[in-house]
Amino acid sequence: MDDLPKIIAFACNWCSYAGADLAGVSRIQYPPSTRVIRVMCSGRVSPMFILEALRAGADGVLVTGCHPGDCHYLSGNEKAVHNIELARSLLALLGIEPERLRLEWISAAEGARFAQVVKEFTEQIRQLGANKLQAAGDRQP
Amino acid sequence: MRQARDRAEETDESPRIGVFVCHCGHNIAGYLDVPALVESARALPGVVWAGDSLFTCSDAGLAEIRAAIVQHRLNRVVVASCTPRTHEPLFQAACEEAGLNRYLFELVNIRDQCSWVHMNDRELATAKARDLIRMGVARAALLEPLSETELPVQPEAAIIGGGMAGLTAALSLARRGFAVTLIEREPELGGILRHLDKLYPTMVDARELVARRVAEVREQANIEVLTSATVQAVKGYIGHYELTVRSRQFGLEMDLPVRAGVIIVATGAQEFKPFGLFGYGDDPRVLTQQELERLLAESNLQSPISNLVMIQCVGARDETHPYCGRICCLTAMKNAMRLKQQNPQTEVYLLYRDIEVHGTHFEDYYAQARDLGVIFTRYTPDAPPQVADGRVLVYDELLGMRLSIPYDLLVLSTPLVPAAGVHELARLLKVPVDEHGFFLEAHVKLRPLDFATDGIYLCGSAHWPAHLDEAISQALGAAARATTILSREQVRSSGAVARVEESLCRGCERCAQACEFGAIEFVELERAGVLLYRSGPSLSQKIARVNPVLCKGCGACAVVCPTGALQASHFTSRQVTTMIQAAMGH
Amino acid sequence: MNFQPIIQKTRAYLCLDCGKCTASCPLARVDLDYSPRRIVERVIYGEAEAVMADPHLWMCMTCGLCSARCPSHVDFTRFIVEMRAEAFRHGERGIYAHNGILQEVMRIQTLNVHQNRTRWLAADMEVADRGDYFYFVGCLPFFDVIFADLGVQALEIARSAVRLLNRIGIAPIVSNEERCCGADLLLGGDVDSFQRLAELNLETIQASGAKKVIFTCAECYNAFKNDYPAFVGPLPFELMHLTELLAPKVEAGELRFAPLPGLVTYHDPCRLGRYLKVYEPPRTLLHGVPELILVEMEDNRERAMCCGSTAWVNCSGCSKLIQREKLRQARETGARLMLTTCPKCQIHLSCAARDLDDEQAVEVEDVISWVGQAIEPQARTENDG
Amino acid sequence: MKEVLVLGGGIAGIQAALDLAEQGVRVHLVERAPSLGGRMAQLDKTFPTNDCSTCILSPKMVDCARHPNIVLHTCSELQAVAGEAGAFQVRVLQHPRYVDEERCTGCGECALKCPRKVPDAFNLGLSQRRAIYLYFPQAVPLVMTIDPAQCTYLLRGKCGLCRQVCPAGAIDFEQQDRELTLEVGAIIVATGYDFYDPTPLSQYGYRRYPNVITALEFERLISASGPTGGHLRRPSDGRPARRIGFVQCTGSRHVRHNRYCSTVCCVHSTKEAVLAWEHDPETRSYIFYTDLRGSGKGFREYMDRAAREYQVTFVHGRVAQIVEEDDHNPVIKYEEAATSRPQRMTVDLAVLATSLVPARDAPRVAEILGIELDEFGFVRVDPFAPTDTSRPGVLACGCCLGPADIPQSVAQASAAAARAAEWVLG
Repeated sequence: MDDLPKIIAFACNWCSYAGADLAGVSRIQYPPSTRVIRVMCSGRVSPMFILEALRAGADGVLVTGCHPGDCHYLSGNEKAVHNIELARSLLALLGIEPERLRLEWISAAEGARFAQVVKEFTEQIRQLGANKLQAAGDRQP
Repeated sequence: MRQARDRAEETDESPRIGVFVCHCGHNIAGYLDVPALVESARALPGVVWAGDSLFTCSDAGLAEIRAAIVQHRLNRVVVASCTPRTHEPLFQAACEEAGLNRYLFELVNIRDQCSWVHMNDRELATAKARDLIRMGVARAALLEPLSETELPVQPEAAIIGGGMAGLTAALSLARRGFAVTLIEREPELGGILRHLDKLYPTMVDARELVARRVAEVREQANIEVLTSATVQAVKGYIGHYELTVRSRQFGLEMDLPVRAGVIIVATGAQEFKPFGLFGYGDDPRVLTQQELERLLAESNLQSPISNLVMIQCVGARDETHPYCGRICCLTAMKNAMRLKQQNPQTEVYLLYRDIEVHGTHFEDYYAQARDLGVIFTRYTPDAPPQVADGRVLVYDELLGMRLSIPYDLLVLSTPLVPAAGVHELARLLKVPVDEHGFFLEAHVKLRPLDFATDGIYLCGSAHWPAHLDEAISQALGAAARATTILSREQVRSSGAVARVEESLCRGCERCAQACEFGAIEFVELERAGVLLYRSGPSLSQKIARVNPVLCKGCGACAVVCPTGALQASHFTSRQVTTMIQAAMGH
Repeated sequence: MNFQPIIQKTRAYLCLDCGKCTASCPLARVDLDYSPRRIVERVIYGEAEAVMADPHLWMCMTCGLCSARCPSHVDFTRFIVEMRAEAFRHGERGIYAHNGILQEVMRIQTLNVHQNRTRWLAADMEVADRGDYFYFVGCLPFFDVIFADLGVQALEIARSAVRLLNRIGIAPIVSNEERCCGADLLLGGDVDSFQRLAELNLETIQASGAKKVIFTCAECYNAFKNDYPAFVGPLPFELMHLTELLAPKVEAGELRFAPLPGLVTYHDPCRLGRYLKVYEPPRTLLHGVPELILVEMEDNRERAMCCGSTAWVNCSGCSKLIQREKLRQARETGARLMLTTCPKCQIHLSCAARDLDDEQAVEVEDVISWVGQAIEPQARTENDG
Repeated sequence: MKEVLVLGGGIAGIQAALDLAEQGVRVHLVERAPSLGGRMAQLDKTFPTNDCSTCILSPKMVDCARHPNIVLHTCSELQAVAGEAGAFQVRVLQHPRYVDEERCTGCGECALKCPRKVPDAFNLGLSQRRAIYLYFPQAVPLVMTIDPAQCTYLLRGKCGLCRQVCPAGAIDFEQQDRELTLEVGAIIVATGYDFYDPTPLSQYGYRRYPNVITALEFERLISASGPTGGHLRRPSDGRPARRIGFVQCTGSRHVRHNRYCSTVCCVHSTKEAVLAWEHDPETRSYIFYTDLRGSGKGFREYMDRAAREYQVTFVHGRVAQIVEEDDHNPVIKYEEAATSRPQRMTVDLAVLATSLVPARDAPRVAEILGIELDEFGFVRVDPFAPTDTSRPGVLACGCCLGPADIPQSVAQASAAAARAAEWVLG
């Protein structure tokens, strides 16, 4: 990792992606570590996406969605909790630090919070060091 | 995952992608190396044209896009500028004007989520933007042209419940020229008002008012009234529901089919009967407010009554019904005042916890009651009133003393509770009820009259105990919500909805369980091959079908589907994983 | 490109167009467009590209019924696997079940991981870091996470396995460095990942000094026995399924069980059965359990019907129909419990059973975890450790 | 003619406009402020679900702006109404933004450069904005506005920096008032409400004591997008406020101020107390009430939960007076119900739950529309057609009818839309 980690971030269209936009409108600066993928709902984020990201070499995966009760699709964020838990257990088994995966609720009004979460997570990943999966074996089958 | 997942490469010739990088004046160009971004974009697979413009969203910028689509035969367009939340529709429209399906457009956000938040590191910010554009282009290559299905709308409404709310909604829709079927369980229309005396705060006669409404409904040619009628079955979805209504007409019972584009639920609520509390059910001197009111209405109250005690919050704000009944304080005051007016000698005590008379006109009403000499006594749940041989014992916290009040009549104010049969109706309509059995709306704040299921609406005390003016507002409101559907010939779906690869479907129903919008149904499908097995049950097989009009495109079904039969169009697994790979530079 | 090598290797050119394969194929019975013979013929007649793009290539369950019955000994399953490898190189993929989570888990294991896959070990279990016996657990720890909703408790197999081994005086090696056997990736056409996993497993087992590798998963066992040598050369250790190790002990009366009253039937996994010809040991084990009555399905042993899905690709309505038929056969024996020796058969059949009403429902368990509940306390014999 | 005028771009106006537009009615949505959103845009979260206000409001605002049947007239006011139900002629005065709505991308470069700092009205003066500004970050339309009372160029012809830096060339100092005439079949009044200014209640020391604030000021302070980024700091010294007293019925249920009950304050204060606890579990809140009112759906359970789980204490007793201790700590004086004795409680911050009162220009609007107001100055409606005003074809909804919570306003808005549609389509 050229010191700055690379983080794949999933953001739900209705709350968190709007929150990320608000950080921009408010010109709140944060490290350029994230690559945001917009999904309609955090409940769309399959554990497979998370594993794929880490296998592809991402140093961290951030999943963001509406606060509990705010989900535009009523219960998508509850589904996200379940999916993330599943992914976490798999990471634990595979010996990949579960701290590389983070789930956060960020509302459309929480621009500062989005920036803060990215700052913290980036720092946390820096402490963990680079994703070492690629060190042995070939990259993509 | 080619054959099922990637229609684009089959339905469409190979991708010819055009990339437009926006300067947004200084906002992007000031912090990112735009020329470098254009260069790297040009080198990406599938990209046949890349350029930049000062403001891509300006008329000039949009014209450039339209021109490029034609000139370079682009079949995918990627714009790298600001946020899709505000600008996607604008660019999609431009694509459509140039003959490109709007779902073949991808917007990459390099302003709000890049140039504006990394103003002090041009190099890294540019590197990020480069990745974001690579991701956008990779996704664009897999985007599929999607079509937005349309379903015809039956311009008729079915309204369940013939109380004040149902009547009001029916009249509003009828005045707009829509046919209405009004379904009432009782032999008569009118609901709870038929049993009331006067209405607070106007003191208008309840039965006269409701009789007038019923007459108006009866006069309306395009309202069909079914009394002694209950819903037996509900089929269909927004646009065309089919209800089976069992109705007793002229002594004979029959099942009638009712077709409707929308359904309004106005089934009201009923007064809680507090058996076993304060001697209710055993002692004839113990009544509920509604029972008292009926006596007042039919003016056969055994006068003279010298002492009458009312107790508020009986069976409310406790473990049985944790909520506040909303209308009980006003009901009690109304009846208390009627008694005072009939006979000023009558002592009326009103034992309350909190006087619930919110809003502008009710506070004065409360003042009137005190003027007329109604005695208000505040009790707390830790020292609740008790009854013993014709007396009510209560500790008045504010007086700081224990009172012992004799009574000829003890009137219990109990909360409204859901009407009987609510759960059965909810099951038939596939809509939720809350923990108390009141119907649960789509969103507590902004969609109080809608169900999450499109085409079904809600009003009156079926939703929550309501004052009459509230019930009327909600009824008119529900009618307006219904009209947004009834007034159009078709309902249109988004193209970005779930779709089913039928050959893969196992009919396990996990998708339907994950869907909050009832958008997935199952059809029995014959499979010729199966005949070669003797096994009976496998002769036909359940297959999922998505109703694109009901689907909201959240993609939850695609995550739980074990076989990959359910796919979230426009956010397919392949599109997402390709973006992940692109982000990592693969 | 040239498909001759595949045709040669699998004797496909000998196909007599007799159609016996199609008539035997469980898939062909529910998907009338499917015919093993036609796939072979299309490749021989130069339509290989079309075949590679055809979903049917990924639908074959490689159950081997056709190969077993082919009068010309055409190795159809091998043919399919080789074709998939080619298709994979062409960027084709089967449709991954469960969002492709399992493929991810398998491929991640080709990389630089140090897993924590032995947390299921309990205090009462004796295991070793070095020794003669290596217990190859396989994907069980992952199954318990991914298929929690099916109520499958795959790790019970592993726990029972260790307890049974301990019971006959063996403290097996259980290793965190073990990788997925890779069979499902090979069957999905991903040869490179399979190769890598084979190498890593070989390393690990050799390093442990084990002379015997014990399996509870028919698929892992078969991968080692029939596929590994072609990729990593002859294996320097012996391989056996746990039932093969235990059966003689039962016959010798050295391993006894408490009664498990009830009617059960046994499902021969394609791998352990037709591929490895291990039919009797599991049955011997079950006969050794008092009051447990084993009844056979009409299609058993070499005739046994497949569990309907393989390699976590192209699971479909067809799979479901095959599984229903399988469960119907089980139900017809009168048993409500079906035991097997492949955790994946258990998962696939449990998944199908989940949607059946009581009339048709059958519970599916593993032989090892089932008898594991009835291990008799140590009868002191000389080979106690 | 299928056109309707909606006055007011708050949640009620937005809902009414959308319901009509979806029925094929062309709607002119007139809003005085530079953006849609109204009061709801100033709220952090909404009871009883603690839904983020912006999250649920923004999509509705955007829908409005995008809807082909809705014409937005921001910075605009009603001037005159003639004609009758089915055929009104309406004159609307549009004030200049001095920014070209077509060109401006809302990027905010200008505001970064503008030298003139002034109190931000949207944040109730708790923070500063520039003379050229975005009304709030999610404003719809997303367009800058120049405040003519503050812009040095408009006042003295100096500066003009914004015009120099604007990459879109959107600044236009030449803009003038525009008057438009509209032909509409019906009019919906959704002009909302104002908050009672508690300064006259001198016993509460509002404005005299820095740590006595109003509920709406509290709302901005605790809002993530507010002046303090959601950190609850006392105005006097910026210290976190951990002990908070909520003073209910400030100006309400009072014969000399507003006789009526403002309906939402009990739950609103509860919500603010809950939010304060969520920000800092050390927080202890005390809500001083006369009657604790919350009979809306889920409200009572919400209050009970607040008491159970969020360290919110409900104290029966109307606050008599607030004095100040050293360190600017407000001291709340009340009667302790149990003992009927006077009591004092020292807090870090006192929050006045001020009455909801008719919008300042309600009388003017009513006069132009020729509709009656009730004795409190709210729009008078027919109790059995609760959105019909005294003038046929003129409907009303939301808090211009009197205090109401959001779902009530939304339901009324749909009702008004139904009645309006009867006039233009019926």
